[in-house]
Amino acid sequence: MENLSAVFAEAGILMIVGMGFVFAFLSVLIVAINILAKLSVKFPDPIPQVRRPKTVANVDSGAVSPSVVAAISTAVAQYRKNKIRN
Amino acid sequence: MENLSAVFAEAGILMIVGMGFVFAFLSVLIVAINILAKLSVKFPDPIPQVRRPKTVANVDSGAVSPSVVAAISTAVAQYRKNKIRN
Amino acid sequence: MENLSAVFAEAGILMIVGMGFVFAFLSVLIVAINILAKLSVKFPDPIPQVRRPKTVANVDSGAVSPSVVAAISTAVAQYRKNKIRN
Amino acid sequence: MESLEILWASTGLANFAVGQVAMMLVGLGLLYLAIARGFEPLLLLPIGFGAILTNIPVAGFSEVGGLLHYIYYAGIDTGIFPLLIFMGVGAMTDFGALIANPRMLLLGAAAQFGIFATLFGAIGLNAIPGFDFSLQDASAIAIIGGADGPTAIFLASKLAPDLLGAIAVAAYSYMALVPIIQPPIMKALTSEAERKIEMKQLRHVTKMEKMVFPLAVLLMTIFFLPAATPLVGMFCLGNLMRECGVVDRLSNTAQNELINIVTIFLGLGVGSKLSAEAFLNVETLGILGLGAVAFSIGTAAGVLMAKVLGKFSKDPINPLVGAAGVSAVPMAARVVNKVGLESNPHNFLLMHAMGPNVAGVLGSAVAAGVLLALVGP
Amino acid sequence: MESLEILWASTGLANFAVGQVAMMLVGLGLLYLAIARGFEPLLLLPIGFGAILTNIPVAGFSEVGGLLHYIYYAGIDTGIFPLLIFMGVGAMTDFGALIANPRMLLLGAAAQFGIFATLFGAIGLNAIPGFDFSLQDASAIAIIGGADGPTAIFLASKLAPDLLGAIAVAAYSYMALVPIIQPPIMKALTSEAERKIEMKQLRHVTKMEKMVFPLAVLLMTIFFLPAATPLVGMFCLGNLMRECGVVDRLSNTAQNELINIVTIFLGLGVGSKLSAEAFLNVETLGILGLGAVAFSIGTAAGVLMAKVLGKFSKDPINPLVGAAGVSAVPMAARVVNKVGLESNPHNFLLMHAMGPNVAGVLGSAVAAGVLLALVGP
Amino acid sequence: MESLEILWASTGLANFAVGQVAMMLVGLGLLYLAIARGFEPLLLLPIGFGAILTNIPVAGFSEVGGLLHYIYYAGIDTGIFPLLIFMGVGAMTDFGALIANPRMLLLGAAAQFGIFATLFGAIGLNAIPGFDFSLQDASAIAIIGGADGPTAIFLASKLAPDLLGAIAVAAYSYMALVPIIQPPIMKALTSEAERKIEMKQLRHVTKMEKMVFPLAVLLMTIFFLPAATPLVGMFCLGNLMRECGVVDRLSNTAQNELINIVTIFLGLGVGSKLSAEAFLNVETLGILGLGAVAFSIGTAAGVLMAKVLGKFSKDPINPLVGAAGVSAVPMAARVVNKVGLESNPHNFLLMHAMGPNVAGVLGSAVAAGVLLALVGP
Ligand code: NA
Ligand code: NA
Ligand code: NA
Repeated sequence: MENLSAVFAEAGILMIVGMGFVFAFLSVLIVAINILAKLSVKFPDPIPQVRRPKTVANVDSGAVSPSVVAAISTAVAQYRKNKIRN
Repeated sequence: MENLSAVFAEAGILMIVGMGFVFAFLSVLIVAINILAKLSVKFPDPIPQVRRPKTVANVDSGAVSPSVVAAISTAVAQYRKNKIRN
Repeated sequence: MENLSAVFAEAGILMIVGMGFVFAFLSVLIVAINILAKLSVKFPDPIPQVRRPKTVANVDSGAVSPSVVAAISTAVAQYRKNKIRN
Repeated sequence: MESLEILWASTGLANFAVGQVAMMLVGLGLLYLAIARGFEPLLLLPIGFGAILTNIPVAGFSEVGGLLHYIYYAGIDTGIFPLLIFMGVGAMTDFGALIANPRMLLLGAAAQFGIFATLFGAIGLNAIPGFDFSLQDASAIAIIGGADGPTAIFLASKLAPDLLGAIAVAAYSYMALVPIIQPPIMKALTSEAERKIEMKQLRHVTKMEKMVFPLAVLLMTIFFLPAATPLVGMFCLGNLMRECGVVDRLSNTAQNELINIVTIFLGLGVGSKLSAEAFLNVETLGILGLGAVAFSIGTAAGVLMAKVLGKFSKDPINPLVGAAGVSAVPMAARVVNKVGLESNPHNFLLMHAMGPNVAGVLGSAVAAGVLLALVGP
Repeated sequence: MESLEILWASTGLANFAVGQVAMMLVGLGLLYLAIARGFEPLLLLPIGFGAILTNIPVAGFSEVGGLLHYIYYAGIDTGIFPLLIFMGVGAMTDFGALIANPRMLLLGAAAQFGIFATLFGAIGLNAIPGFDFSLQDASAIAIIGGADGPTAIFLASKLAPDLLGAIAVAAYSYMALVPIIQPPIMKALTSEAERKIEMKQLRHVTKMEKMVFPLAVLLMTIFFLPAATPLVGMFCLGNLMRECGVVDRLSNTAQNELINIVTIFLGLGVGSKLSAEAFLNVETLGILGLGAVAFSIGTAAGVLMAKVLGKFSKDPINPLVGAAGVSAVPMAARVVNKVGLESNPHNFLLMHAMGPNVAGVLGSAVAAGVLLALVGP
Repeated sequence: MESLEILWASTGLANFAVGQVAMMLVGLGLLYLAIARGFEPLLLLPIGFGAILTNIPVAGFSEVGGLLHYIYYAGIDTGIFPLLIFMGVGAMTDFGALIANPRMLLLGAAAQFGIFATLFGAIGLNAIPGFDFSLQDASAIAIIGGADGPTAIFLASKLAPDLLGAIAVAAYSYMALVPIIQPPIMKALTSEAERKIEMKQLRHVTKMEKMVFPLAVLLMTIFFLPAATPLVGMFCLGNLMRECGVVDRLSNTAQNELINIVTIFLGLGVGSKLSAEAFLNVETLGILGLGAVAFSIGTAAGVLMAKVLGKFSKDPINPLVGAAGVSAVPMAARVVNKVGLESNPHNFLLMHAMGPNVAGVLGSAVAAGVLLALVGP
């Protein structure tokens, strides 16, 4: 029993130290991310170069016919089927 | 010579035992498959949920133009071409 | 210093022998390729079997719409997205 | 005839030990869970199959010269397979939601309470006769609460290889059970009003932030917890390959073919540890029981932390998202979304739950590092 | 100059042994068969290339520290590569035709007579001076009759590693020669009327049947022949991944990238066994001769069994399909279809021949297991 | 508390050596070059990441039992990874332009002067106190001038493993710097009129020629320089798989998934050699300096050779294409094209430069073989 309680104590310390460390670590990471966010305003994402294509793409993607999808599936299946002999 | 005939006898026994075992094994497997077939009537394949698309697909797949296939080939080749440098 | 000059001499010999060998090797390869070129006239590339499809293909590949390309990208992305769980 | 006798002596029927039969049934059970119930099939199918193979009498799959022996010692004993899986998972993970709302890291931290409470519980089981878990055993078991398969396998292979099979099976089984285990706990700890809370839309995260993030995580781990760097390092390598945009070839391979190949081998290797001696004992029951407790406590801790956090936050926080802190990516986040929709059909919490969800992965890797550093060999 | 002397002493020209030159010509011959004649190029090309590399003087490809040495000992000596190939082949195999008509298994069984008759023949060759095949050697040679590359390599690596090169070359060469070897035998043993027989359309096979089938095969192998479980087990794992529908990622990788990678290495490793000492002797001639006999006897046994079966069957059976029982998937089935069409242009036997064809794979794996159990180390 | 002390004692902060910090900064520098500057990112990203990992205190990545230790000894020390990369590169390389104009091989030969001049220079550095390069070290350094990553890594792993990290970093860095290093040299050695020279269109090359070519190269290497057959052999295997047309499955896998997987591991393994002791010394500065010299001399030698060749040729030769002889495929060829267009906007030299470019790969593999044969272990 005595032995057990010693291990219990050890487990308890592990719990406290462990949870403390996890919280501390992730809290520091929060700070790091906030700093990162501030620094990153100097490095904005590159602006997409052309604007017009987007509308075109929208129109087009509406027009993708099931036949195209079927063709792709066939092509992929075909490619996969290209079997190896044992 | 005597030694050879002993090995021959061994090979003959291997042949009989081996072929017997192969036949026995695969015969039991026939029984197993037949049992499996009987049990499997309780687990029929799920019915495909929608019926209509099938006709559409048929019509469409007839309409898959060579241009689509060409485009797929191009896309695949393009993807593959994306080379690694040595 | 003496020792150094001995190594220098060795390096010099390496340079001469090495460059000599590289030139000799690749020069022989030039001869080999020329022989190969002469022999290969007996094994011309197979003539593409049908001629007509080429024009068709040209016409078609001009007709490959962006929608097809979009569909392919989607299909590929879809395929790639099919994620594994940790 | 002599040949027939030799042949009979070499059959499974003549050599079965009862434990082997039982373990094959366990293997079949895992296949059933994987295929019919959809429990983490990518891992549980190879694990279940490996369990069957390793228990075949005479065949010697896991003895010197056997296929599973090679797989286990080359890939799992060395830690290589779980680390490669982690690299692939890193290449699949988008940290955008977490970077946009970094306080969610606290939810991922809180949910790790499941790990440490289970460690305490595993030691407690020693009070029951039949249990004799060392602190290393208890730590390996506790990591089940991290809800992260490769982390659990990596830690168990270092701290308690004999328990590896049971721990991996428990970890993946409970991850599959997340949609069943979590909702009652989530509902018990929150009011209808709380579950209705809508959260502010997440800000846009730049490419630069996503690219620096894995490096920042790695550097912090180097500074504070080198013991976690194998796991965190490979994860961050995968994530950096994903976000940097210049090695898409490598990123795609890491998250597709490479992870698939390794997954097959990892599963078979884990299955090879499912021998009767190692699995058919009361300790396995203890592990399975503790695993369920670990998930429940982790879920509860996450939800409660979210409630606390909501009190101090100017932007509203729906406490349900705390449940996603256990990781189990992306299933826990989907469960949050589903439970949220039940209370408010216009409230899509999925993106908000992805933050704590990926935070949970980091949290459990950190917890694993702490355990390695403090009780490791 | 000294450097020139060292350089000359390190050239191939100064070090060639006549046997090495001969084996390089053999390697070139295999490349020719693979590329110009289309003989099983996926295997024979790497095997032929490996044969050239391993016979380069001075380079030491197959000595300690050489590339082929590592490949052979890591992948072939351990049995890992053939087993991974078998997993991939399992993931490519559709057992539907066999499940729909399970009696076709008897054709796959009959065709294995080629194996055991060859075993007898190999022992018989010992009567000729110069031959000295042990029972293990004879068994490894006999498996060529199984018309299954990975099975032959696996068995040879266990029973007769010295003969591995010759056995693998013979196995793949004869598999490529199936369209030439089989038709005359098929025609000699059947009447025009028999070849015209049309067979009943195969019934639909459910997903459930296909999924349980590999497990049933595995369980039977466990019960009756554990020695065959490495081969059958990995094959069934691949097939289960294919049919279960929940791990398509893994199944696709197993039958594409993974099998391709392993095929390159397997071929190079087999080629590394094509040294002059091991290949340039009368035993190799014996092996090549026996291989041809094995295929012929297997084909004949399959056809004759189909005729017997047809006598006792209420549904008609075209005896040609028996020839597909040797396996050599899918080429033997295609040959059946072609020979059938010659007699009856409306009679497509392909699907009917796929049943005995895949049955032949199981049959030869079982035969390999019997040989391992009875004459194995 | 004792636990806190143990935990603190296990942190990186408590264990950092200054050299480790410096090497991590080197690793970060490589990541910066790879990501922000696009310097050979496929290799430099994993190398930089590996450099960071290997220098983490306590974590032991490169000690027995560590991930990088396994990767290095399994893949780089054995030479397997660079050889597999070479196979993949072979499968990507089209020798058509070279076969059409074989004299371009002389440009690939001339550019190797960069290697041997550097060897001389490396020995010369020994005159400066602090440098102590053996002939083996000097040879390994010199190969940087070959502008071929896998060749450099392969040779360095055999001749000077301690310098491997610095050599690989230098090789890939300078390959990335080709667009900056080469143009001034090219312009200094040619007149405006020479740069304007248009070359005759290349003839059509048949499939047969492309297929026999790798075999011819291999046979010549076997005859004259077996020491180069590991590199040349695997390269030719890849190229044969590409051109033979019957094993596209294998060729595609070799140049995609397999090379990607190996690239990740190769980079990490190379990075593991970037320890403070091995890298932070004056020898590394020497290596970096010599590398720049090597590239410059190689470029100059190629251009001068092209001028000589042009004098004796009936078809005109633009001397710029000689610069592509250093290899660095395909970047050097692109640089040639770009510099050519500056003088003559209608003169596309890309295809003409591909000949010397791939010739340079062969040339440096041959040079590596000579060095292995003469100063190798
Ligand atoms: Na977690
Ligand atoms: Na067979
Ligand atoms: Na070069």
